[in-house]
Parts: sequence; structure tokens; C-alpha cells
Amino acid sequence: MASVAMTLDANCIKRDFPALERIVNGHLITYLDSAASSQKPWAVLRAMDNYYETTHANVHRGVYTTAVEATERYEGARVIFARFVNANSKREVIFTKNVTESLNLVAQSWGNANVGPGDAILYTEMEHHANLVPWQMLAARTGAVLRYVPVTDDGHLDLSNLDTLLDGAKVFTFTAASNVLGTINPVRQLADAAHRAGAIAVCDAAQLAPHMTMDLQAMGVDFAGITGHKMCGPTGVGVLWGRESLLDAIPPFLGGGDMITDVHIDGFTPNELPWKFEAGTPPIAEVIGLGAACDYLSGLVLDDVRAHEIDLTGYAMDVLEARFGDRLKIHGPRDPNARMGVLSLALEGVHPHDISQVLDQQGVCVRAGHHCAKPLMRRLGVGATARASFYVYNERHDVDTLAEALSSASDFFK
Amino acid sequence: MASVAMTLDANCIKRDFPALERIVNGHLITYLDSAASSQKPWAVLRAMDNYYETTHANVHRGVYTTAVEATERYEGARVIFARFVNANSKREVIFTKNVTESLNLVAQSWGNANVGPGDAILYTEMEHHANLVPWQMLAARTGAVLRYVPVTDDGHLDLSNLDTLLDGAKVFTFTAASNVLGTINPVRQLADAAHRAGAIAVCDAAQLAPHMTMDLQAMGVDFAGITGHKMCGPTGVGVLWGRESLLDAIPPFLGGGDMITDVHIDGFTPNELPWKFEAGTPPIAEVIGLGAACDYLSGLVLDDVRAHEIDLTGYAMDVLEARFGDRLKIHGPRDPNARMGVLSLALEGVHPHDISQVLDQQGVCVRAGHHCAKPLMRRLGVGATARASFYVYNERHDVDTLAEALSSASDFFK
Amino acid sequence: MPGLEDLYREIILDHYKNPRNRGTLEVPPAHRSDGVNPLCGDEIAVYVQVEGDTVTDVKIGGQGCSISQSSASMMSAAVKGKSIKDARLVIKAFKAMMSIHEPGHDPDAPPPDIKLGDLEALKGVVKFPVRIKCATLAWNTFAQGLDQFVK
Amino acid sequence: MPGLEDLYREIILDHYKNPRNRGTLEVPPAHRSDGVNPLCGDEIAVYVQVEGDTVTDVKIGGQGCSISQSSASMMSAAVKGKSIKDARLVIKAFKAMMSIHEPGHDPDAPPPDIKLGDLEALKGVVKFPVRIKCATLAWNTFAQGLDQFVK
Ligand SMILES: Cc1ncc(COP(=O)(O)O)c(C=O)c1O
Ligand SMILES: Cc1ncc(COP(=O)(O)O)c(C=O)c1O
Repeated sequence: MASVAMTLDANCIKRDFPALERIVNGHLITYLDSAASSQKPWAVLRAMDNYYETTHANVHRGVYTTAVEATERYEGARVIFARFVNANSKREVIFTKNVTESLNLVAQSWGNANVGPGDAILYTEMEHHANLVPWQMLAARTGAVLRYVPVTDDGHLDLSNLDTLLDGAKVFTFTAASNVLGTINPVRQLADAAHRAGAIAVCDAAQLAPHMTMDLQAMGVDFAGITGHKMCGPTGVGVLWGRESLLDAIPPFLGGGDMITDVHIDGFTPNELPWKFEAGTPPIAEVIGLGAACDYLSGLVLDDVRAHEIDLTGYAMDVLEARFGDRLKIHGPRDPNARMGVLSLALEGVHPHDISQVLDQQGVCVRAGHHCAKPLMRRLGVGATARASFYVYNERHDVDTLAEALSSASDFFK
Repeated sequence: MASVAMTLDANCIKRDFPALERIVNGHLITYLDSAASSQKPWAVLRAMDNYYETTHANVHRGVYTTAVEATERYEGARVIFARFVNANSKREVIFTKNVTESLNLVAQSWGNANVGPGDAILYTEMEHHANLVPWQMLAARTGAVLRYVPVTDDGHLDLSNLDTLLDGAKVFTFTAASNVLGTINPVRQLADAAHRAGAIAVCDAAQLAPHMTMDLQAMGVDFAGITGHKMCGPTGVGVLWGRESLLDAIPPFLGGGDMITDVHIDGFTPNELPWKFEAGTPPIAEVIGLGAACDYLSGLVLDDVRAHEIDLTGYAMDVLEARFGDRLKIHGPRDPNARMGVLSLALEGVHPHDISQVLDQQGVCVRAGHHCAKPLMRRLGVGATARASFYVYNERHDVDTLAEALSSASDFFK
Repeated sequence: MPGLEDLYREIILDHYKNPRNRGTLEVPPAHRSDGVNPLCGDEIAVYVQVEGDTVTDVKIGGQGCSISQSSASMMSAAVKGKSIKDARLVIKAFKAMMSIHEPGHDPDAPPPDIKLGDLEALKGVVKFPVRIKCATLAWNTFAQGLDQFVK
Repeated sequence: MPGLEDLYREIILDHYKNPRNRGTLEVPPAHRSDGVNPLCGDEIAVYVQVEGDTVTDVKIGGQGCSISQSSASMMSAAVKGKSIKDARLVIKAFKAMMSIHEPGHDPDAPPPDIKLGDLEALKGVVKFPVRIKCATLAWNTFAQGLDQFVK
């Protein structure tokens, strides 16, 4: 894949993103925190503004022109998204506020109906808190037991005992890619193993969807969640995708307007999919913005996005290794083809917080902390890492700036 | 109050709202559906754009400049909102995606911990589905019984049996104002009655906050919810306000990042307020937009907003009565001081759907349907109403346009 | 945006003001099915009587807008006296006119060779997508009723 | 935006590289309390030994950034040997320097008349609001420990 002709011109793409023109502490910003949240292209901001400036009205219930237009834009974004991830039908696409809500929805609506005392819930040691806490809450409610797939020293899932771990499990939930290690997990293989054991497979695709083609048919999972703000979309919107048969079978999540067919003073009848799971006025402008983000990414071609990131990741690893040698540890797999453009760094003698602070003086944005993956941090034996992550608008020059800034941090604390 | 000097110049205010320049079917739009969702002023759109264009980053975890700025803007909006509703502390202000989520949060986190078999849940016959369905779900989960305060023929709550209805109730939840009848409920009186009976008081303030000063200290309730998109704010954001002691006592709602202090592979410790109830990346830009909306409304002065709406409502009732006499019924209280600027209309011989359709030809936007209050529609003995609702940008001229358009609908179907 | 005359044809207003086959039938032998439009709250009751293979009577109750009421009225006139099979063809043809197709529908297939007569007047509804649910409410409810007789 | 030198004073880096009072104490008689910074995951353990009315020993364990480690180190030096009452005053003065005030605090009241000595070097942290949590982690943890001895 790294040999694919590089058709992305990151320097040109940069101009699509207004926030990348920001001057920070006298330097043009070098934004290396897209794994936390990506910047937004003009196309997305304009789509939302245009909606608000011309056609805003509440959706689904209005007869008048702008209400119809608002509904069409909102439901149109659902069709765009369904195509973007190769879903079978737009009935399977449920809009939420973020992937955290998507995963809570599964843990509650599916979980309460399907998990009982003694059943096992399997997740992994590299999950984000968003894919741990909802299941811990489910286990506490139901008396289910929690199990996890451990992480190996080189940052992969240790699948040697997978079948044993899956024995008695009702659900296996895993991230498609680690937001700390960059590791890409073998989603299809994990889903197949879950199914062989009679469990459903849930995928946290928050770090996948922004960076490579997401093909739900190929992934073979039963539920998958994404979050808009990491994939050029606005804050305030996420998606839960689920198999129609499963979504049909489980009870609603939140109750309120739009998720009902009828309400009496003492009870209600739920609506059909997908609205059954969309209670209240949805994030209309945000969904429209997410649709525009999918169009923007499709325009760049996801395979090229991926090729660009592999190139950049490989370059970064080479440059940093050459410059810092043993003084710098990069967590996770060494092969750029086996990982995302997420580099969790440990620099000798300098705490991640201090790295981030010193880098900020040079306009370089990297995240320092536990990245909402505390169990994984314990596994790595660190309290925090400094994480640099790349996206479509980053170029080799940004890597060079990072390396320079890391040098000065290292010098400062020598 | 109606005698207060009218300082609002709606014609001037209109220019703050780009969507009101829209031409629909050859006519300048007459937007009379603000009870469903209000339009947004430039100030709100610009606040969100400015955020995305200059400082977007994920909040709460970053050391670098723009992450700090993003956090400051986000948490700054919390302070603005806390002042806007006269909360004791920003720890009591929890950002949600809409008021529907706010009410579900109470019904789940407070409800699961405090409501058991045989306990009564009291709501009213004029509630929006958002304040019915979550409690129906709670009753189904816990075996609690549902009771309701009936609505009188003139559109008020029938409080004659309130104490009996409250006997054995754990919670009394009610809307501050009806989105169908316009009726303003005596919030303080209802809250006090609830407390005397040992129940908590929950207030759906979705229709209150946009239109008059919301003073939580005066209201005396224990929880209150609002939704951003009805008060000049963006879609995708709402608020739950709750008493600190209650919020501290109840378990979290959704699980994930930010709502934790610590996570182990088999369990978690919740965070402090308000973050304990904010799982995952919040609607950052939307919260900032809501802050700008509060500033915008404060700038207009809420007492003047209310005075303007009373004036407009009175004018509308006079004009419509004079023109249509018995052929037009306006549901709800006759006194403009006792109601919001929400007119649910029944026009002889013309179904609400057809009214809305014909009005749309003249660029007039009114909502037709059950307004997510089916139990109330049954009480009124209608399937639907046509609802015209006013806001800061509406003026007497809009009422005249409405009356004209209703005449033509009446003629068309004669 | 198409004009009002595209939607509200003369004949529609006529059926709205003078609905055919309003009323109820005795249940049993007739069957009653109820439909609701969740968007607006309109409710309809369709009574169907079947003898042998024939829809011998249809009556309509409930309330709704001009589109849903006239559609129900025209439908009752169109299917009364038809065989179940032919009634189903009418449903299919009407829904096709409303751009609603069964799963597996071939978009290039010719429309069913059914004369819709007066019902053609409802063609304009397609241009007002929210109103399609109004126009089809009676039809879906009637189809449910028919299903009861062939179980 | 203030510069790095406002934050990272010489003396801070010295305490970071050569932390005072690192280690553990025997529990009991000492008390151990643990603190965590939920934002970054830094963890600290503070061992406190009290005899009579006096904080006779303090030791620090755990890991953290230069600010949290140096603050812990300086704190240990500042409170060791002080009476519980005086130790509390130091905590209060330090937190006031960090712009953190107890509920009911009068903003116009003069700052407590306490010499913070080396700790003054941490003053620059106030300009970096996210780092205040780093600087105060050890202090909050120490305060919890003290509470154990006066229950
Ligand atoms: C009284 C009332 N409560 C609740 C809601 C629900 O608001 P949302 O859909 O924004 O959650 C509305 C508006 O739709 C309302 O008018
Ligand atoms: C792998 C993964 N899962 C879940 C999340 C949570 O996303 P959100 O906070 O948008 O719900 C993130 C990002 O923070 C992530 O990287």
C-alpha cells in the first residue's frame, strides 16, 4: 500500500482547514492532535452555515417548505453516511451525539435485553474508556462477568487464548484501531471468532472511519460506532450502525419525541428504524455537517488518505529514531503498514506534560496524558504518553517541526 | 407586565437572523414555528464558526494553547448559562444533546436509584412526549405507577386533586409552559406541593427559557431541563440543571471518557460534578453557541422579550377573533398574560395539514400535527392542530400576514 | 415548488367534502383495521367485508386532512366489488404512483396495467413528499385488513 | 502567552531532577494517601508521620511531570517539622497563590502571612491554568493525609 502513487497533496489540503492558519506563540500552528479531534474543512462549516442561514426548521414533522428541506438534508446525510460505510440500508444508521453514546446505546438496549448473571462480556486491554465503562456498568447491572484480551509487549492483541476467553461470552467488543498504540486490529477475524462462540461483535470504529475505507460488509461485525469530530465533521454528532435484525429486536434507548409511533397517557409504541433510537430533536446541523465531511473525505479518496498516512508515519518513525535513538520510545507496532498515524512517545527525562508544554511554545500541538485508556497505560507501565497524530493535512514538514521541537524539549530538561 | 414600555424593535431584530431573509414560494418567509425550533442570530453562528476557525481542539485534556482555549470557551459557556438561569454553581449545569436527554438522565440516574414498585410518578396531561416516555420507561423498569394531573376545558392544569395525586409520589414532573396550549404553569406552587408530599419536582423548561427570565432560585424545583435550539442556540445541545446534593447522590448516566476519575480493567470511579454526567467528547461548538445565545437574549433583556410576546399574542388573538369569529378556535387560555405566544388553531372545515400547506404557498410557516403531545390532543378531542408561535423576531405585520393566509385557506376549502 | 392546484384537484376536494363509504360495518363478519400517521396524528379505521373471493364492502371511519380523507374515499370506491387479487393490484398501482415500491422492485419494469381512474388526481401528491404518508394511510390500513382474510 | 521561563524556574527544575524526601514510611505509624490527576493520569503517594501535634516526616512516591514532582518535593521540605496548624496555613497560602480559595473566601482579604520561600517559584504556574492541577496534586493529597490525624 505504501507504494501506491501518492495523490494527496497535504500542503494544498491544508488550505481547506481554516484553523491551520492559526498563529500560536508566534509560530504557525503544527496541529498533531487529530486522534483527539480533527480540524474541520470549510466545506463542512459552510454546509452547516448554509443550513442555518437558509432552511433551518425542526425535522420530520413539518409540512411547510423549509421544514421539508431540513428533513431532506438531514435524511440525505443518512443516505450519504450509509454509502460511506457500505451499510445495507439507511435504516441501520442511527445518529447519536458521539461514539460514546453509540456504545452506551448498545450496552443498554442490547445489553439489558441479552446479558444476564454469569454471562461473559469480553473487551480488550487497549480499549478507550468509551468502550470499557458502559460494559462495566452493564456488568454491574446484570451480574455479568468482565474479561479482557491482553496486549502483547509489541502492542498487539494477544489472541492466543481468544477461544477460551470467548467461551460463555455474549458479546465481544473491540476497537478497530488503538488511539494510543496505533495498532490496527484484525476486525474480521475477531468478529468471526465472536460469532463462532455465539457472541455478537461490537466494533469501536472511532479511529478507523476517519483514516481508511470503512466497509461494514467486509468487517462482519454486528454493531459499529463512529464519532463525527474525528473525521472532519462537527462536534455533537456520532453514529451507531447496527444490523437491522438486531436493532429491530431490542428495546428503545432514550424516550421522547420522534422515537414513538403513538403515546398514550400510560404507555407508548416505539417508532420504526432508525427513528426508534433517535429521541428528541436530533443534531440536525451536525448531521448535515457530518454528511459534508463524508463527501469531503470521499473526494480525497480514502485509500489515498491511508497511503498518505502510512508514508507520513514511516517517515516520522525513521526521522525520530535517527535523531533520538534509544532516548525516545515509540509505543506500538514498528511497521507503518500495521498501524495508524498515532505516535505515543516517551522521551527520556522529560515527562509528557512537559513535552507538550515545551512543544506548544513552538506552536506544535501534541496531547499528553492517558488518552482515556488508563488500563492500557497501566499495561505499558506509564502514567502518560505524549501523542502526536497525523491526518490528511499533515505533511513531512510537520514531522520535521516535531523533531526539532522534541530536541529543544530534550535539551531544556537535560 | 403588558404595560411595560416596549423596547424590542422586532423589525430591527429580524436582521440579526439570516434565515428570515429567505424567499419561499415567491414570498419573504413568515416564520411562525419557533416553538418547534427558533432561528439563529448571526452572533451565534459566528461564535461557532470563530471557534472552529481558530481554536478547535478536544477539551479538558490538552496542555497546548488551543486546547486550553477550547476548554476555556466551553467551560466559560457553562458559567454564562449558570448565570442565565441563576443557578447556585456551575457544578449544577450539565450539558446534554437536547432536553429529551436531560429528562431521560433524570428518569434513569435519579429514577433507578429512587423509584421502586408501587411508588407513584406524577406528570401532567399536557406534557410533551419527552416528559412522558422516559417516565413510562422508568415505570416499566421499576413497577412504579403512573398518574397524571388532568387538563381543564380552558387549558389549565386541574389542581383540585393535586394532594391526592401526590400521595405516595416520588416525583412530580411538569412542563413550565405547554407547547400546544401556551399555558404557563405555576411552577413554584407545583414544586412546593411536590416537596410537601415528599416528592422531588422536575421541570421541563424547554418552552420557558427562550421567552422569559428563568430564575431557578424562584422556581424551587430540583431538576430542570432546557434545549438550545429553541432559544436561539444551535441544534445538538441541551442542559440539565440539578441541585448539587441530588446530582452528587445519584449514579452516572452514560459511561466513557471525561466522566471518570479513574478506570481499571474491571471498574471505574466517577468524576466530580458536572463532568460525572458528561460522557465522551461534548458538543463543544454547540455549547459555545448556546453561551452566545444566552448573551444574545440577555442583551435583548428577557423581560422585554416577554412583554413583546404578550403584546403580539394579544394582538393576534384580537385580530383572529375579529376576522374569523366562531369559525376559528384558539386552544388554551384567553388571557395573553397567562400564556406564551403559541396559538394552536382549529379552523372550521380545514384540516391543520391543509392549513399549513396553503399557508406555505404564501411563505407562512406554521406547524401542523400533534406537536409531540398526543395525550393532550386526545384530551382536546382533535387529531392535530395548526400551531403558530411567535418569537423575538416576529412583529404585528407577521400576524397580519398570518390572518390573510388563513382567510385564503378558509376560502380555498369553502 | 409546485403550486396548490397540483395538489388539490377539484375531484380531491369533492371527495373530501362528500366522502364516499363513510361509516362502519359489523365486526365480524367484517374486519376493522386501524392506521395512524405518526407525523400528524391522523387516525383512520377501515372496515372490510369479504365474501368468497370478493371485497363486498368497505367503510371508512376516522379523521384526517383532505388528502388522506379523499384518498380513503376514492380507494373505497375503487376496490369495492373487486376480487382480493385485483384489489391488491390496485393497491400496488396506487403505491407505484406514489413512488413507493415493494422490495425487489425493478425500476425499469412497466407499471401495472391498472386503470386508477379518479385516483389519478392524487398524482400531484408525489411532488409534496410529506403528504405521501397522508395519501397512503388508508391504503396501508386496507392492505392490513385484506391480509386477515387470506391467513 | 507567557514564556517557558515563567513556568520552569531554575529551582523547579532542580527539585524535579533532585527530588527531596522521596521514598516511603512505615504504615502505621505513618499514613499513606494517594492522589491522581484524572486529566493526565499522574499518580502520587504522600506518606505523613505525625507525632503529637507535629508533622515529623513526609515522604513522596509516584510519578509525574516536572511541576507536580517539584511541587511535591518543595512541599515536603516546607511542611516537615511544622505543627499541623502551621502546615495547614502553608497549604492555604500555597493554594491562594494558585488562585484556589476555600468556599466563603473574601477576595479582598489579605493573603495569609506565610513565607512560601522556594515555593514562590511556582507562582508562574497560575498563568498556565491546566498546570495548576499538577502543582496542587501533592498538596491536596497531603491535606487528606493530615485529616486522618485529627479525626
Ligand atoms: C415542552 C417541550 N418539552 C420538550 C421538548 C423536546 O425538545 P427536544 O426535542 O429539543 O429534546 C419540546 C420541543 O420539542 C417541548 O416543547
Ligand atoms: C478509540 C476511541 N474510542 C472512543 C472515543 C470516544 O469518542 P467520543 O469522545 O467522541 O465519544 C475515542 C476518542 O476520544 C477513541 O479514540
